[in-house]
Amino acid sequence: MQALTSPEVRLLVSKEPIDAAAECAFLYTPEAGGIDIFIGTTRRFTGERETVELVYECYTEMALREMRRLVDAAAEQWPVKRCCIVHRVGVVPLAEPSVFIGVATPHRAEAFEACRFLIDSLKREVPIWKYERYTDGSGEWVGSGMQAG
Amino acid sequence: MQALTSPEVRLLVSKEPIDAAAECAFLYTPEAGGIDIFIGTTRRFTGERETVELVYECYTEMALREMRRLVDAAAEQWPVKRCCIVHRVGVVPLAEPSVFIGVATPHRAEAFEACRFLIDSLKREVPIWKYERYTDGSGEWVGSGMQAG
Amino acid sequence: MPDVRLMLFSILREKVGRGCVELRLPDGATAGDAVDVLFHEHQHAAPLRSHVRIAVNCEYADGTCQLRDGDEVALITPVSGG
Amino acid sequence: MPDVRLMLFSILREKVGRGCVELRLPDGATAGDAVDVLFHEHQHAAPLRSHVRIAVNCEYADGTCQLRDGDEVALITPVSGG
Repeated sequence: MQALTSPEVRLLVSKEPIDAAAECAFLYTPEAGGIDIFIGTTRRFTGERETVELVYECYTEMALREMRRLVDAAAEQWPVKRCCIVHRVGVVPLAEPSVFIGVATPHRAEAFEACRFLIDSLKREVPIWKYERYTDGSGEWVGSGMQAG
Repeated sequence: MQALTSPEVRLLVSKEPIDAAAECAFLYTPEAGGIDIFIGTTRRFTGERETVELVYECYTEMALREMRRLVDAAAEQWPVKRCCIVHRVGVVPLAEPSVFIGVATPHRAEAFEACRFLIDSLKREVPIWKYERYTDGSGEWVGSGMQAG
Repeated sequence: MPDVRLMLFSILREKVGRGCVELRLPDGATAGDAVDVLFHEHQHAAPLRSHVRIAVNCEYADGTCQLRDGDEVALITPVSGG
Repeated sequence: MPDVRLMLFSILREKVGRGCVELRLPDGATAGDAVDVLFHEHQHAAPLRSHVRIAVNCEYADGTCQLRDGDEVALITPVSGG
């Protein structure tokens, strides 16, 4: 597990299952009235293809710095009082969360906007890669444009 | 505690603190890849006014039916795989959650939209009332247009 | 002569001093009639009248909704959950 | 003559067979030069070349970024976290 934490921001990359209760507890603060959370989970079907599990690889040192940069960018646009980004790495079985992003702000509109910004930006910028294992024995690094192997 | 539950929908009105971990666990399903959650918490300051605590009153039987109606409306617009709405009643101290709304859908955009729809609609339609107690000893039924007493 | 129950909440419950009022209404009475009776008896609550939505048997309803024996009529002042 | 470390991940790590490659580069070499060396030695990975973003010492950088001894150069193929 590697982490970058402060009283307001909690960034974590870990092989352990994500502890939603701990993240929620971190987000609760009397300064905020609205919290928005995005959780990404492993979905079984993508069209006809059936997924067995996902495997995430991470350039952890850079990923934590990029996450911090994104949180700073969010805090410039919205009054972010608490923020956490947790990404699980290694195998993530079906229905389990791979990512948990939470933002606490005074009012709800800001929380929704900042959370959406963070997950969209994370998917574009943070150096984490998803390998999808299918039930037919095949697999691929998602979005790499090449077959694995 | 009163509840309306099915395998996909969980609606709850309770005096107990909201158990975020239990709600998240309910939302995890291999049919979904994205979960959006909104949590409303008791904020200390509104402008200059300092809040001690909130007290929620609920017309529970109708509230659960209204919540069900809103979930059905969301499910007509978005592919909702799991949905929960939990509202705490009675005293909700500072920083603690009063409402937890979670939506699990195949992709993230749908989850954000459905969750936003649900909290916005809940605040307009569901018969729950918030009494705000201030540190100066005063209090009010929020949005009622009249002083309490 | 339907017997109905009025349900009151939040500020209206406080102004009236009770959360529940039993009423016997004339035949053909509507939900709006029931609300009129309440505000006639509790004039200090009158400023709330125009803000009230009516629900009959746990569903939002029109003031013209005709009441039947045993109906539950809720007076919903502006809600503020969340 | 800067000694640098190339960091490889996901499909590129698999194609090259390693997650880390040590390189000694001529003075004045850029991040782009380091990437060229790698793809020159691993031509079967060439289709990935145009998709790679470069990071130097954990920050996205331009290919023209001049390298110094001890720099860590990461080849970031399209990311897919979340």
